[in-house]
Amino acid sequence: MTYVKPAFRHPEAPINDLGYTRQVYEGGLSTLCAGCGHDSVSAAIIDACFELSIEPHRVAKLSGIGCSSKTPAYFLSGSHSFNSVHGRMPSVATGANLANRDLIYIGVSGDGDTASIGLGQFAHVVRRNLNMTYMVENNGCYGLTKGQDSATMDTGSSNKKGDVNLYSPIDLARLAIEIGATFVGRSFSGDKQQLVPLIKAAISHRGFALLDVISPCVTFNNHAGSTKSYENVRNSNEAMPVDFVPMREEITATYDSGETCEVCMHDGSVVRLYKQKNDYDIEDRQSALQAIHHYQSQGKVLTGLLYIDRDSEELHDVLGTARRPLNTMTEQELCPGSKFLDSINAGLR
Amino acid sequence: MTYVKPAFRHPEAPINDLGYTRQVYEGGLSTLCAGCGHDSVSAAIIDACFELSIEPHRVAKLSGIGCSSKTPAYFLSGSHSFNSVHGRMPSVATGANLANRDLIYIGVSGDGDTASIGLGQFAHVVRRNLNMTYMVENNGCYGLTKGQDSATMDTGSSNKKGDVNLYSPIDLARLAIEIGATFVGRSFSGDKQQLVPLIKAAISHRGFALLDVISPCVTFNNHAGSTKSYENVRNSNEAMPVDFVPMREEITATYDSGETCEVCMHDGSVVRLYKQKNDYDIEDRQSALQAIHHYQSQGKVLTGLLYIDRDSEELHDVLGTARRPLNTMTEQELCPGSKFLDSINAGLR
Amino acid sequence: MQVKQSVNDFVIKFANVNGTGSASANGMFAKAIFRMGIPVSPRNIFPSNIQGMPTWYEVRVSEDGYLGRRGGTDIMVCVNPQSMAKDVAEVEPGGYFVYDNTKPLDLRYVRDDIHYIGIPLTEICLREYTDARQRLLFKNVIYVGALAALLNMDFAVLKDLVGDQFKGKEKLITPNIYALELGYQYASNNFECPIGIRVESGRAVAKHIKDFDNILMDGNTAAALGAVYAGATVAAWYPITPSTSVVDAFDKYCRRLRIDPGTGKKNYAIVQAEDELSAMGMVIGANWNGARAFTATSGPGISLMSEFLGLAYFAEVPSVLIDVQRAGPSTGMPTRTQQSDILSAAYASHGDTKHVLLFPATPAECFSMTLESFDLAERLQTPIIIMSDLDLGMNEWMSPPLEFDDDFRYDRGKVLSGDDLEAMTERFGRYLDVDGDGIPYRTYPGAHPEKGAYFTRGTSRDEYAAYTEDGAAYVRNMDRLLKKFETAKSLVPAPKIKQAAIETRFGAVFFGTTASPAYEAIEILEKEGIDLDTMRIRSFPFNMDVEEFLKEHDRIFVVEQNRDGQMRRLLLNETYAPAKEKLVPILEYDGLPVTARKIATMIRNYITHGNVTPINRRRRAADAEEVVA
Amino acid sequence: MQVKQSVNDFVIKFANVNGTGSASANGMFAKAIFRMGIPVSPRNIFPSNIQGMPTWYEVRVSEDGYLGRRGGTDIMVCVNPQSMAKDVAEVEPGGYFVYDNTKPLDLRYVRDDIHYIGIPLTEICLREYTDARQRLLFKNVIYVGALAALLNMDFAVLKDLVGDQFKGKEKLITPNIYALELGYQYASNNFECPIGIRVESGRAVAKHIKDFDNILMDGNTAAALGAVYAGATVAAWYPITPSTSVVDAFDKYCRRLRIDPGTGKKNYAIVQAEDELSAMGMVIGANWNGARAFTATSGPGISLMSEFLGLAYFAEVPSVLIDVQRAGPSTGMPTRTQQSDILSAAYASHGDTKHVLLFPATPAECFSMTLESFDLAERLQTPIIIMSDLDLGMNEWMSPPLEFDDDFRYDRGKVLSGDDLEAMTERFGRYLDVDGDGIPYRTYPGAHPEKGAYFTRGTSRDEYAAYTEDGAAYVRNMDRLLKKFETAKSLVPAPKIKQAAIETRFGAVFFGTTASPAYEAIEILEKEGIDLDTMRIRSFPFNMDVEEFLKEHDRIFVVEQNRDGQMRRLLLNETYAPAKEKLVPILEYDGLPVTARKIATMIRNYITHGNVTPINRRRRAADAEEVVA
Ligand SMILES: Cc1ncc(C[n+]2csc(CCOP(=O)(O)OP(=O)(O)O)c2C)c(N)n1
Ligand SMILES: Cc1ncc(C[n+]2csc(CCOP(=O)(O)OP(=O)(O)O)c2C)c(N)n1
Ligand code: SF4
Ligand code: SF4
Ligand SMILES: [Mg+2]
Ligand SMILES: [Mg+2]
Repeated sequence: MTYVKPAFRHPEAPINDLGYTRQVYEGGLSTLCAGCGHDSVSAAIIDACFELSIEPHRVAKLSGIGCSSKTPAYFLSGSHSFNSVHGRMPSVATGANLANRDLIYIGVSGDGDTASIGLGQFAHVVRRNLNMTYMVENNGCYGLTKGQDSATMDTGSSNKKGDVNLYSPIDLARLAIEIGATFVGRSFSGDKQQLVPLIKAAISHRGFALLDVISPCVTFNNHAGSTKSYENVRNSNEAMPVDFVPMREEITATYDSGETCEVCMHDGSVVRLYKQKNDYDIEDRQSALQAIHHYQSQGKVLTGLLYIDRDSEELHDVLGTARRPLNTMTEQELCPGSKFLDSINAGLR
Repeated sequence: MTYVKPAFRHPEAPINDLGYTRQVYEGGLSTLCAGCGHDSVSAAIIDACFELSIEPHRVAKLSGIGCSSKTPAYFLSGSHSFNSVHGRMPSVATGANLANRDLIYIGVSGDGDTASIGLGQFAHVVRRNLNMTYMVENNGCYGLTKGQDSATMDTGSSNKKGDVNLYSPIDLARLAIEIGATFVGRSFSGDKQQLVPLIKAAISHRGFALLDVISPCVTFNNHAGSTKSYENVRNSNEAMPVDFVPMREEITATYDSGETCEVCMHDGSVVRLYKQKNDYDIEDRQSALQAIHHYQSQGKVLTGLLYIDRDSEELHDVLGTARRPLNTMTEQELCPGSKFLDSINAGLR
Repeated sequence: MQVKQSVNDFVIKFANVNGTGSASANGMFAKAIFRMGIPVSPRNIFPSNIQGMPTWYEVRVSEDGYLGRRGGTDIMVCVNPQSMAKDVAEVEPGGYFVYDNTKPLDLRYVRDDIHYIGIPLTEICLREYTDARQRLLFKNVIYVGALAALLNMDFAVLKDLVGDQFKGKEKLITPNIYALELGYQYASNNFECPIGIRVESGRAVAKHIKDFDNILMDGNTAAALGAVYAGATVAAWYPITPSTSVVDAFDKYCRRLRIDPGTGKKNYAIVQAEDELSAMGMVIGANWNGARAFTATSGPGISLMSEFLGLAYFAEVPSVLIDVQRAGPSTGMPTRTQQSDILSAAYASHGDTKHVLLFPATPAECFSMTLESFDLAERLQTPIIIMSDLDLGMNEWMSPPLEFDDDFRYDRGKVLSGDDLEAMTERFGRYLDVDGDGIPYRTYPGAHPEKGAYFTRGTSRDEYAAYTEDGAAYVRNMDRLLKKFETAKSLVPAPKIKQAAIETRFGAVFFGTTASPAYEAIEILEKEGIDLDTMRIRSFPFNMDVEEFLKEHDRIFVVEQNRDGQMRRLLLNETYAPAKEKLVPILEYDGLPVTARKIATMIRNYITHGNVTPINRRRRAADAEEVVA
Repeated sequence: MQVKQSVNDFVIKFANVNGTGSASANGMFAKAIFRMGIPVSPRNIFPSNIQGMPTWYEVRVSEDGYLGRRGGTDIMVCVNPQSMAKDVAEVEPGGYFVYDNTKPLDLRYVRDDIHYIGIPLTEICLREYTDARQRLLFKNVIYVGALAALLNMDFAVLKDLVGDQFKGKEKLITPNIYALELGYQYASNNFECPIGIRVESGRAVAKHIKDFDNILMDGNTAAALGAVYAGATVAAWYPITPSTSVVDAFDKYCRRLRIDPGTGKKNYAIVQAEDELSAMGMVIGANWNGARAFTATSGPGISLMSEFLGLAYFAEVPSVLIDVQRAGPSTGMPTRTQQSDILSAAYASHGDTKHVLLFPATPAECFSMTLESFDLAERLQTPIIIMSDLDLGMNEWMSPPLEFDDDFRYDRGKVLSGDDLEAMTERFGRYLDVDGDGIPYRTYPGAHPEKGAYFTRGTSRDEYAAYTEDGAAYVRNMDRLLKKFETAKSLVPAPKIKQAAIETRFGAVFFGTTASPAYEAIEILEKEGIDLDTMRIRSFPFNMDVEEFLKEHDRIFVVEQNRDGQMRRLLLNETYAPAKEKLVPILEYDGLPVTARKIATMIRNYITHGNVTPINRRRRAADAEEVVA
């Protein structure tokens, strides 16, 4: 944010359905460390929004505090953004969404922000099935405060000091599935092929969509001995390829041939999964937990779309709020006027 | 606490190995509503401690805020007690345990205290495997504030106002297993047969032991339509009978015949489970989650010992703290003295 | 023994066991006297417990319309053996002790300076009812019936009330009226009715109440209505006594007024958060996004919300927070009242912060100030904290009726619409002080396709909302926030100042629920020749009137319900007048609403012992009376 | 153009990019001057970012031993093109601008009133090194070498330092010394060395430093050592700049001193909590159970801990909290300094609360006050908050050496052991004021089989720790807490008062890191004929000395680093002296440590424009000098 960016735009830069170039979806220049996984995630968000032809001003970006939480400054500069306080973004996002259900809400958080100080708010925003995309840029450490262990750090992984973690880690994806999340994906900042379609699917999902993105911290947690280093993640990544097909014609059912499975999203778009050997039902919580466990027990990390509940009730359905955003309700609609007050007074005599 | 209790004691009241009667383990007179499940839980704690012949002053009671959190005043009046603030008992218990690892720590909380405001601290005390017994007196509502829904209220259950809950509930037992708890039991305040041995086992467990005790609120959540009413719990309770055998002779392995299974605790005592039809491995997280799910899908609630990891590392093992309690370390042991300071000063010149 | 004679001027107290349904019967008793046109002020003194503990209901009847606590009890209606010893002792000499004489009275409770009225409540219930629950409930109705006879109450009024109370459950009306009659009969048959202490309708002067067109309501309900009228669409909260009923009432009225008849959809959203931090976060998020949102809490919530309050102050997000104060510190006495969150609210959060506070003293003000608070929050783009308390929030108060002017229009503050942005030629700067009042312009997310987007943050930023660590930019921003706070002084409600009839160097300052007993105390003192001008503070920051008042008096008694004289400290901190030696703390903080007698005594003692002698009295032209009583 | 001549008295500033290893090279530079026996005060001015942003390192060299910031820059060593424009502008006329002239200097940066010294750093690195990382790192070492020549530094000292720095990694010594020489050679060959601004050892007077037996260390490390010496066994914390290094240092020393050689087990426990609320809860739990426990945090943590601070105050559980203050409100400027948590710390939490604060001004005091704080916490059974700040905590300060008296014994306060309880005949009352000092006796859990168990709670309780809603009992307890706070006045460190040589009506009050520049400012003013007595506050509550000082002066300048004059407010609130009009706020809050020049200017302006003329000067008998410098 501190420098001005060169506004030069290449003449034949591709444009999307709105006639916008990818540049329109960019943000300020990143101040993160060169090579930080978070920057790749920002790039993936930019691609996803560009390809989905989203109007930037229809997006609200929210975050907590941390290197990861700084990133909303580095994409979609045309969107309003709220960089709140540490671990409390979910509540701010909830309030924002209550006020205007028509915007697209993208939350960016870190593993410290979400799994430590923010765990309570995270669990409860999941429970409320708030209609938003919640991205955790998970590097297993506290980047901005110089590399302390986070609660997602794997048992046996060592930090930069060389201390080995003996606590059991919090697996945010499993936790979310357990607590009732309706869309849970996991990916890797280094795997654009998988990450971009996942982000598109998450945005298209109606309800709470968690993306737990392993995003290495090159400065404090990229050493040998760290399970969240680029190298180790590349080796242990059991990636389930994902395609996102923005559909025009109607599709209702979910089609599943042994190896590919097509999940029809709420807005008619389709997520296509290439499941390879992991034959489990991604619409069944228990089976999803089972699958994650299956690979974990082999020292692998399953990435892709892990679980989805396609027709869940998001918070506004549960509350039964009006279709029209609450922030558009007029004084006339909201204020009962003096007549009613007279009846109140009368009733209190 | 407000009245003085009659100190009369029956001449041939039974006494335990310490020569104490059950009365020694009692507390002040309860100020809870007549019939409140919590009072039964207090009674069960009294029985367990009496039968285990625990010295009351070796116990520290901790709680948060709520009707449930008031109960430490109603048992073990010979123990120190800390009624902290709402949802924050786990941190106070952690500090207390760090200071003196030799006491027995019994925490009492409510579903509001643990699953809402306290969820973050709860999850992290589980992760740390603090050596304590953590009882949640779970009534699906906020008793002390007059009956609001809590986060453990089942979907479809209705409150006193008649509003039906549409949020997905937080199952504290499942959550604890997911996050890495090493002892997880569920019971019902009305089932003393099962609850008392479970409390004994929990106390004997080395590490964090969660007991999620369904404990109906007769005043605000005992109506038809509530899944946490006495009647409904009695009907849906799939109770796994539990015996606790304080062992003298050595037992090493865990013995398992199809229907009964004996788990040997750290201190040589034994928990005997009568598993009936639910043949699953209570020492396997995934399988435990599966079993809970299995009954849940049949509208049943599985109670009993749900999961146990018998030889886990509790917080002090992880930290590698001295065997002797830190609060017994002497000034001589702790203070380096002026010599060392001179060397420090020298190094800073 | 002397018989206390008193018409329309006494204190009656009911000693019950909580969870036995006494509250509604006692409420009916108070309402009946109110309906008879006699000023009344009922107070519930209840335990932090659900069932089985002692609870009291104190009703002050005051023809003069004094609504604060007077102190002392003339009639004690004792239905709870647990607390009898304490209750007997509390009765003033010549007063009455009404009790259940089914069992003979313990001799230790017999005093020779009070009158005993025994009514065999249990016996009557055993005789009349079979069902245990009924025996419990009707006991309360029976003693109300008996009191009707003893105090000369209008029985017809009571009947009407029963009718109102059981609208919808008509079949309960007859048995209740029957129970009233049981009590009424027993009393009239066994005692000489009415007794010396009694009520008489039609003679009320109520000099403290503008006209007698008054209502009886609790402050929390009034505040909730204020939020409804202000167009609040989002309420996020976490249950805590004594604030819970604010959101309960908001919910109740929204269900009535805000559900689209066609679709059945709600034009509002109420979310019970997982804790107070979250509730405050939701309020901030919703206001940021252009909805009017609020929360209600009490002490512990204020502490937990303080990080978010700092964010809202610094990021300049409007928010409304209703603090229904209770006795602290920590969990303290959750069901007792206090005014002890003043400093924590005014300076909530680390760093240099200041927050706007409003101090309602009546249900009418709970309504009007809550209504006003949303305009203030949006105009000032900062949190507004309404400082109510348990006494005001949870008790029924006689109050001027709630008023709303249909010409009133919301002031949403400086918000640039899509069109404004479209029309704008200069660059939009979220934190630019365009108008020189310290208040910048904001935009709602989604307002315009290309313009107006900005980055909201709790970190330092420049006028264009860009992150900066430049000291000069930081200072400019902090100084603008100060200027904004200055601007606030001209927007918040001014204090109510009343001059004594006699010119005086003495002044008294108070606020909120301390006002009623304070005004009464001032009159008590006036009769003794001690005259004080009074100032009822209604908001922070303090405006010029406050400065003036401090300047113009050389002894000022600051009456408040906390230990540390928090308002006195705030006055020292936030006014220019060097008033330290002048400001005399008059403090009561035992958790019960302060009484007029107590205040009068403390001020009297200071003046007499501090041998500060009133100057010779010169009459002054009377000025408009303020109505809080 | 005039050539600035100055020996051992100048400010040199390095402009770097963060994350390029400049910190250690710059640190070596400062340490070398220190080793030469010349007073030095280095300051890191860094961004809230990990890599790639501008960062500065300011070193003040002051023969007189002034350690506060002076203001202005005499030599700018610019290694960061990003900030060059700003950096050039900052150099004082006649000063020097040292830069990398591998590429020619942008003409816009050429001033005719300063000297330019170009060193082809990049070129040299490209020539000498192949590895990119080495090129980056050695660049820093090279300019330090060059400065050695330019400033006449003792090269041998630098070599020693390299040796110390790479103890254990010996093979790094030679290349580093080689890099130093590269710079040294280049400078000596191309410029006339030394330049006008330079150092000379062996002539230091350092009148501000008792004797020159000084150390160079940061306050956070000193505080950590204080905790080690106090016998703290439990540390619970949550990472936050600038407090993180407190616990890091505590960890470091515990690993050295507290691990049983036999078993390898730890006589301490450090837990990284999930947030600040939890950290504070752990501290409370551990202290309740008889261990000495502490936490360290900064502003946002104070806000989050406020509920627990209220509990500790009310339930009377000892606890120690180190607040390393940074620029607020909210997230504010996390890597900038401020003294702006005073009010939030003093009154943390809702209800009537007050907390004991300590204000260290030097690393030596960070050590001694932290050591002392554990005794205070246990003697007073309440939280003690140590108010440090980023400037003191994270920068290296010259300080008197840390002192510890081996005869010193911990005072664990009023704790009844099992034997005490056994011997006791009367009933144990946890909250009985046995000694009349407001401080009751406590017991540790498990102390005795039958006696001493009690119920700790945040709710109201009687003298025997039984729950009560009785107003009288509540008031007794609250009043005892007040009495205890009075007792605290006699236990906390007294202020340091220095009288001016000339009798004066003026006074200056300051605390913490404001002291050094303030003392310097006072001397500047003294030379101008403006004399001020000074008082350095070291704790809250304020004792009689503070009252006296306020009484004895009629203009008192309260110098502090926050916007709202928080210490001034606290003085108004918590002293008897009616000092409002006397207390003149002297405020600096841009996030950088306030400079002596700035303070002097503000006071001078007030006195001259406020035409307050100093009275004719009468010399006074000299009194002991205070040493903070
Ligand atoms: C209340 C509070 N406590 C502590 C901090 C200090 N802090 C800033 S970022 C951070 C952790 C960030 O870790 P993570 O969320 O994983 O983000 P990352 O930097 O790793 O991307 C902490 C503890 C803070 N800003 N606020
Ligand atoms: C910080 C804070 N917020 C709110 C409250 C009010 N409060 C007291 S108990 C309680 C909930 C209790 O529910 P639960 O833990 O389930 O206990 P139960 O009464 O049902 O046994 C609440 C919200 C409080 N005391 N402190
Ligand atoms: S510290 Fe780590 S997380 Fe932060 S920007 Fe650098 S690489 Fe990324
Ligand atoms: S309200 Fe409910 S939980 Fe509380 S005491 Fe009564 S029955 Fe028990
Ligand atoms: Mg991280
Ligand atoms: Mg509950």
